[in-house]
Amino acid sequence: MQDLVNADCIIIQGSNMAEAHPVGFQWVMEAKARGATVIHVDPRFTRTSAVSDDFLPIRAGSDIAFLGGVVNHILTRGLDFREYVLAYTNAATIVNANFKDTEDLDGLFSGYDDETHAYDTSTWQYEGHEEHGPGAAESHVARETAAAQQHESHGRPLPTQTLRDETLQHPRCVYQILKRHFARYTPEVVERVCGVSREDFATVCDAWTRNSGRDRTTALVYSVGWTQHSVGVQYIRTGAIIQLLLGNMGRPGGGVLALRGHASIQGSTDIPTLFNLLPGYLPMPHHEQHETYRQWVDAIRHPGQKGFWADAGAYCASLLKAYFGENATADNDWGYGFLPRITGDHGTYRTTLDMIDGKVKGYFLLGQNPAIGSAHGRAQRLGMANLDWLVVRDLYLIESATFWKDGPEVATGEIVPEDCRTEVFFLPAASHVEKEGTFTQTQRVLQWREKAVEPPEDCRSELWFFYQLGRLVRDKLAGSTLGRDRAVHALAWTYPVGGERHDEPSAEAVLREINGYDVETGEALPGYLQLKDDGSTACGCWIYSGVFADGVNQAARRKPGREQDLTAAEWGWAWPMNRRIMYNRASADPEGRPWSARKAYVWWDPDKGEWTGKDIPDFEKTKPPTYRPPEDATGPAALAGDDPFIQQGDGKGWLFAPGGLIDGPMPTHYEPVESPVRNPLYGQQANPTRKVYDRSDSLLNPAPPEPHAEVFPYVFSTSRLTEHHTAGGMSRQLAYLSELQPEMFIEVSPALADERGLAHLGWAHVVTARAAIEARVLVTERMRPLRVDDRMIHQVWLPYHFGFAGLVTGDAANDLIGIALDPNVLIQESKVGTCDVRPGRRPVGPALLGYLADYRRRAGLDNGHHAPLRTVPARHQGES
Amino acid sequence: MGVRTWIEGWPVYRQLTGTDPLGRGAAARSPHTDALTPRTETADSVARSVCPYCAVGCGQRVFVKDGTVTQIEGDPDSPISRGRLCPKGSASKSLVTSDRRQRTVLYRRPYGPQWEPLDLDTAMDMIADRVVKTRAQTWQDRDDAGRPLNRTMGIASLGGATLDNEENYLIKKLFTALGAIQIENQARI
Amino acid sequence: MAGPNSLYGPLDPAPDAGYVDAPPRMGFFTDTSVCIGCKACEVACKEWNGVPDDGFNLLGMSYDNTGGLSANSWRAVAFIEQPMPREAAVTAAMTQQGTGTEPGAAPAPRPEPQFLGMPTTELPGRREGHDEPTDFRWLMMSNVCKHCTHAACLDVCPTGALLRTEFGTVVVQEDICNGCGYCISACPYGVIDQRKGDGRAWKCTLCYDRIGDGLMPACAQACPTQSIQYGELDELRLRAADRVATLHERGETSARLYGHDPDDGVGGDGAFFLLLDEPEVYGLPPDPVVTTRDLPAMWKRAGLAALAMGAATVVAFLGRS
Amino acid sequence: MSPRRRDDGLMVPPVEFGSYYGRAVVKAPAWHHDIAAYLFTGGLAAGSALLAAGADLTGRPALRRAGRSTALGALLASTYFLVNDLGRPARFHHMLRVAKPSSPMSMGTWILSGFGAGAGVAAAAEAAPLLPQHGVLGLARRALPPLGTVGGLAAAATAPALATYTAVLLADTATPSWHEAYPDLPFVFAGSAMAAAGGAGMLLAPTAEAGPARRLALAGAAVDLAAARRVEHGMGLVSEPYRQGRAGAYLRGARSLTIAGAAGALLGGRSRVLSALSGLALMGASVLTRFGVFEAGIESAKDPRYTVVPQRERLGQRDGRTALEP
Repeated sequence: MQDLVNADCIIIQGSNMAEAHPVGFQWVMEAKARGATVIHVDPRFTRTSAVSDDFLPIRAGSDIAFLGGVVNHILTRGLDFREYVLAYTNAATIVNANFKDTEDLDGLFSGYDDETHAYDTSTWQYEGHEEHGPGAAESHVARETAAAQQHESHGRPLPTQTLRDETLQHPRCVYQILKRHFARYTPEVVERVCGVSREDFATVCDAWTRNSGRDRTTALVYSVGWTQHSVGVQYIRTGAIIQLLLGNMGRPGGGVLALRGHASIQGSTDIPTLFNLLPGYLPMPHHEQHETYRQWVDAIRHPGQKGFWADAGAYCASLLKAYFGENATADNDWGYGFLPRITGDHGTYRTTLDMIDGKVKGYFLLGQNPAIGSAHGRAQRLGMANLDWLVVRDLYLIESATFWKDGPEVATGEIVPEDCRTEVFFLPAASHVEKEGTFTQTQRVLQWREKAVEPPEDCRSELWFFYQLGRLVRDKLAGSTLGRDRAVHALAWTYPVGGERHDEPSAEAVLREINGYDVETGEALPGYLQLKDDGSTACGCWIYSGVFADGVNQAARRKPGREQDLTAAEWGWAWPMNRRIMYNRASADPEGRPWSARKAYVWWDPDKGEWTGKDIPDFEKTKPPTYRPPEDATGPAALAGDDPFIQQGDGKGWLFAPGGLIDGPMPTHYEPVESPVRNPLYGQQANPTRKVYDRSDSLLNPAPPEPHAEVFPYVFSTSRLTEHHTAGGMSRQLAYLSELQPEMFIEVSPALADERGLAHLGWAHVVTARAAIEARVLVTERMRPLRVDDRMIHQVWLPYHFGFAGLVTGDAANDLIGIALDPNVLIQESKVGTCDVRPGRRPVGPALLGYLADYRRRAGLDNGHHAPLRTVPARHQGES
Repeated sequence: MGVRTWIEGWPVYRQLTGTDPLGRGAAARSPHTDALTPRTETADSVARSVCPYCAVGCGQRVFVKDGTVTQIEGDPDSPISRGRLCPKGSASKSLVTSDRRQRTVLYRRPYGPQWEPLDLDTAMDMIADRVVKTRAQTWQDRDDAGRPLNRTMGIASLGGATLDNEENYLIKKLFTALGAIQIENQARI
Repeated sequence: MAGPNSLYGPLDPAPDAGYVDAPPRMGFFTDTSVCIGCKACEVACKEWNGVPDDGFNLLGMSYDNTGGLSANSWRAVAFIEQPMPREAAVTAAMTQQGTGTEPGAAPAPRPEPQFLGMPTTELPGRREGHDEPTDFRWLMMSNVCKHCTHAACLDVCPTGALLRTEFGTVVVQEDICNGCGYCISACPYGVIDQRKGDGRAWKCTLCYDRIGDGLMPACAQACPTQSIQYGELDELRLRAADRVATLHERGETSARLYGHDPDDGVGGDGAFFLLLDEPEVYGLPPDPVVTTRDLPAMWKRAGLAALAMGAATVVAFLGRS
Repeated sequence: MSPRRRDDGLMVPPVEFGSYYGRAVVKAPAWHHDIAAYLFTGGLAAGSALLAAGADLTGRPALRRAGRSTALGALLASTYFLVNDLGRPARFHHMLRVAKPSSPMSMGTWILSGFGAGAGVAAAAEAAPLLPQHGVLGLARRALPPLGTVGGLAAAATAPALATYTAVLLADTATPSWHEAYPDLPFVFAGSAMAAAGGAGMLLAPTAEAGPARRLALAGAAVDLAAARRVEHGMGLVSEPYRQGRAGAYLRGARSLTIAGAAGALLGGRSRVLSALSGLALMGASVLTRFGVFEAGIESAKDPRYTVVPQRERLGQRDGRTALEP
């Protein structure tokens, strides 16, 4: 965050940083004051655009084409930072001879399987690694289990040795493959696909390349404007490729900055409450792939691979020790048998549909409001209306707690309170000042919060709730001898309690367990390098190991910023090992010298014989740049002195991803699942591996070449306002925020207002296959129609903060959004969809259902039709 | 009070005798004005916290008087936020102290037309009962091939991303032991 | 001690108001060129000063749903969407709710609530090719009480409720104000306002309690981009001059200062601004003059009229019958 | 449909000037009609006190009695209106906390207090004949008349100030049409006060003693008409509100009644009825004048044109630019 001031150029795309992260944006403004160029690329002119040097309006969902154009600009002109690219990326690595590109297969890579709609990735492998590529079946499982999330802390496992051509001339070296792949992304194509003029595009390419290299760095900033797409992960990959080619990774003022939207959303994936992960990105055991402990561990560490991931055995054993204490022994594989197994996709959207089908009985909502905050709100509410019991823990009476009496479905008659079975418990939660604990912010920094006051009346922390719930359940099952209850008995569940009520478990004790301790002595461990696979250490989350080093709560450190340098290493604690910039070995050249005095960050000190600098080196402290591993070396030892990407299987930054991604080794432009236009680049319209649920209550608007796309002619996007937070539970309840943005509204361009007869401040309603919602109209030049393929594309925008409970209320934008997920992480495409916009208010009551049914009929969806994942040559070439 | 002090307390007298004949400053000050002190000065304690809204992680100082939060403002010590807050962060005191906040347990029985009050301990016991019952009803021991599953598909959870790491840790730890696997988070959304 | 410039002209207000060895004059410099319109200033102000909400009305004035300064809004962020500089923003909805004196009324009602916020020659849909990003501006400004050197509100207050502090700022003493309302019509900026239901006049105090304790005013402390800067007025004026110079160097020629000049109609503002367009575009008067500048002349004319009246009376009694 | 297009002419607002969504720059006065009413009663009190004093010195007991009682009545009404207009009426006495020469309202409060004391005593003196011949009250009965004369003269001395300070009260604001009118408003108010008081005299005093009242009324009417014309036409743009809407209607009505009343005073002096009617007309005219001026000011504050355009012109002249060149 602070590091942004070191940037010479800041590209903000897929993010409205000034509005969504205003205080973080101070660093952009400071960089700008110091002379940095700030460029904003976004479908609409926002408060970020207002203070940027340049603003480029872009068609929502076309970012890969735009970024691909930048890659093409770099490669065709040879503007890459060659020394960096050669040494630190896999540009020189030779790829399998049978690899076929989307350019050859009209939008598909080699290995696509029409049965599973997944890839057999063996042809994507490096030369000589074929056997390591997961087959289509495996990739299918990987999609179902969002396996790519495991790679948040590291690349996919991969053998050590690779064939390289340092001249980059070999036709099958990554560099040449990349060059061919992006060759078609010319400025003309960018203009056709994105609606960005060639001149505007040139200014970005120029600014980006001009401000990269030895002496200068460019930072790339994105948020959910990139992640919430059916090709979201590949958006970010494209950005990463550019930053690798220009040598901006691991360097001050460079990198790719992901701005996350919630106080501890980073922490929520590090120490996940996600179905497919265990703490530290360890995979949740899969019934087939991980039947035994050995299979599980080997699947992670991949015997013989390079890098720190090779020690996975220690991380796994230590986690199980932390979970099951003395009940985790060598004989019972540290209690691996206690762990439940996943069999496929158990994500939140799958679970919601299972609720509708009556498969789920009980549901806990912990500070979350899916009735408004999740895509396809109607499905969310109908699902919750079909539960046996629901526990809602929040500060305010949110929509998810009251849907049974005042939700939209009550108006339409789809939910009748007298007939709604769901038993609802609302338990008031403690606020952030009424409990202590750590948040992990967007830069992986853990910050400890002190408790200011006791929670009032019945308000309690989640820590209290789950600790007490665990105790109660264990008591109730105490007498049981059933096999299924062994894990409950075996659980290590004793924590010191305190607080005025003497029943609040100590958050510090839990953090200590997360950090890890020596089972013998109980001493807190200094870091993950000390973890053992012999049961002598316990650790709740290996990447957080070190947060309690020396028995001190490192996250509670608060040495004032003004008393430290910009890195501020003594404020809070960042994982891993308090490193503020990851892979910072790359900030020095292969010989370990800073690339330039101006950009010095971490370097090798020959006299002391160690790495030093402004940050904790993200490298073995005493391994010299000249170190070359012996042939048979594995793990950290196999990392050469110039392999900065120490969590990657080959120690290199990946321009081409031989594995770990389900939808391809390189990014390719696919249209959003809901798009008004045919993919101008390939026969394949949308991501062929996307995750959708083919059922009549999870419909998606038709897109070319499917017929009837014209029923939903406009593109809509949703996002945040500065004045509100997510589904509004923490903002629409407060007068001081509500008065600043008091009503649901829709932003439309004057041209669209003309076309549809919308009056400023009048009413309009927006229709998709899922829902129709109404909003007040704001006609504004900040919305601009874009010319795509000589056709005017109108985009509209809505805030997604509004719902039916609170001081100010309005229809929920998320009701409009369908369930189409990115295959790698199962995140929904909520940043772009198609819709119709009509003047006036929507119908109310049962009339609304008829109104929607008519739209579905006209769109050819009344039979629950879904487009095939692999685009079939269109029968109707009806679309313009 | 004596006539003399009363006279001297009279601004007109101060205008005539003091440095402020026009009565625009020194002479016109009121007792209330002279007694002004900021709440931050009179607080019993100050807690160092972190903003609960977005992920920037701005430092907050929470001022407490007589057991209630009287002010929340940016922590100038934070190298991340340097004491600044956005409108949401600035509204944190309202978030915590608003009278719209629900502070007691509410219960809606099946088919019930409205909320009912419920005692916290009873609620906890009822929830524990339902967890045990649902788990027993929906337990899956092994798959078709006889491989272990050890799980229930009857209990799901969705957490917000404003939960503490320690909380997420206990949530995942408990649910894993209970065999509940549909444990999700805003991080997926 | 009062002097020749007590009503008009350059002046250091605190000593003039009887403060012996007063501290340096404190004020705001609001640099609109870095404002991101987040409105943190509005919220931070209300949280600290316990100011009531201003009603929940969508005004359709871009993102401004506050509608200007009032008894219940001591900071108000203005939003102006412009295809190009110096196009006037005209018309908008009015707040329906009585929360103090109406921040302002729209002129003659227009046929439909059509938006004239950002006039332009052509609709973008019809425009050929693409408009240069620089063609379009979104101006934002956090407005506040100016804490004038010559404060009309203070001059006309009949109770001494309005007070010049030792920091040179102007505050309302809530234990004194009897709601006579004179200050409201006296303010050349339309800042101070009577609170409905309460009856008293309210406005920004520049957080008198906080600055007295060495703290920053709530809005300045919160401002994420330092668009709102608090400090010694002399120092702020230097900083502002530098900033304008820098912006001019970078080609932002529309940058200009407002309220910084001790020789202007109010003797300079304690809270001054860097603007990117004419003041009236932001709802500020282009050339405000403190009304009390003319007070001596007014009394003179009144005296003449009074004499005339006396004379007329005498004459009336001279005749017989 | 879009007024944004130049071709349909809607693009440019009536008078070209910049504003923020057409919102007012200055706040419209928060005062209610109590203040407009006070402008009238204050003037009436002042004029009547003058008449009474004159009548006292020139031996016109009926006119004196009429003047003193009208002054007292109008004074009490004034006090009511002033207190009633406060947001916090209970804090009326805070007006006496300070004495600020920079505040016309503060000065006015002190003037009104002084005037009130004198006028009060003078009016009380009229009760002397009702007191018993002998005893303590007998002393009072003999002491009151001379005291009344003193009080009456004291009131008369402050009366002109009371009648004219209210013009400064309105003019010393940022309300465009009030402030710009400061040179003439005092004469409008003085004239209006004389006319009203004269009218009251004509209404209440027998024609035999009402001569001075008629002459005062005539003088007042003349001054009022002359000064009002300058206000309504002499100030360019900011005169506009005095001619438009309700304010315009009030002021036109006031002019007609003034002329009618003056004519009556001039010609109908012999007739008790005509005098009474003329008196009423003049008082009505004064009421309308005050409400007209009051309304005009409020209207001028509501429309940003009256604030921005004159300031632009001033700037234009200063920097030798044409006022509205953008």
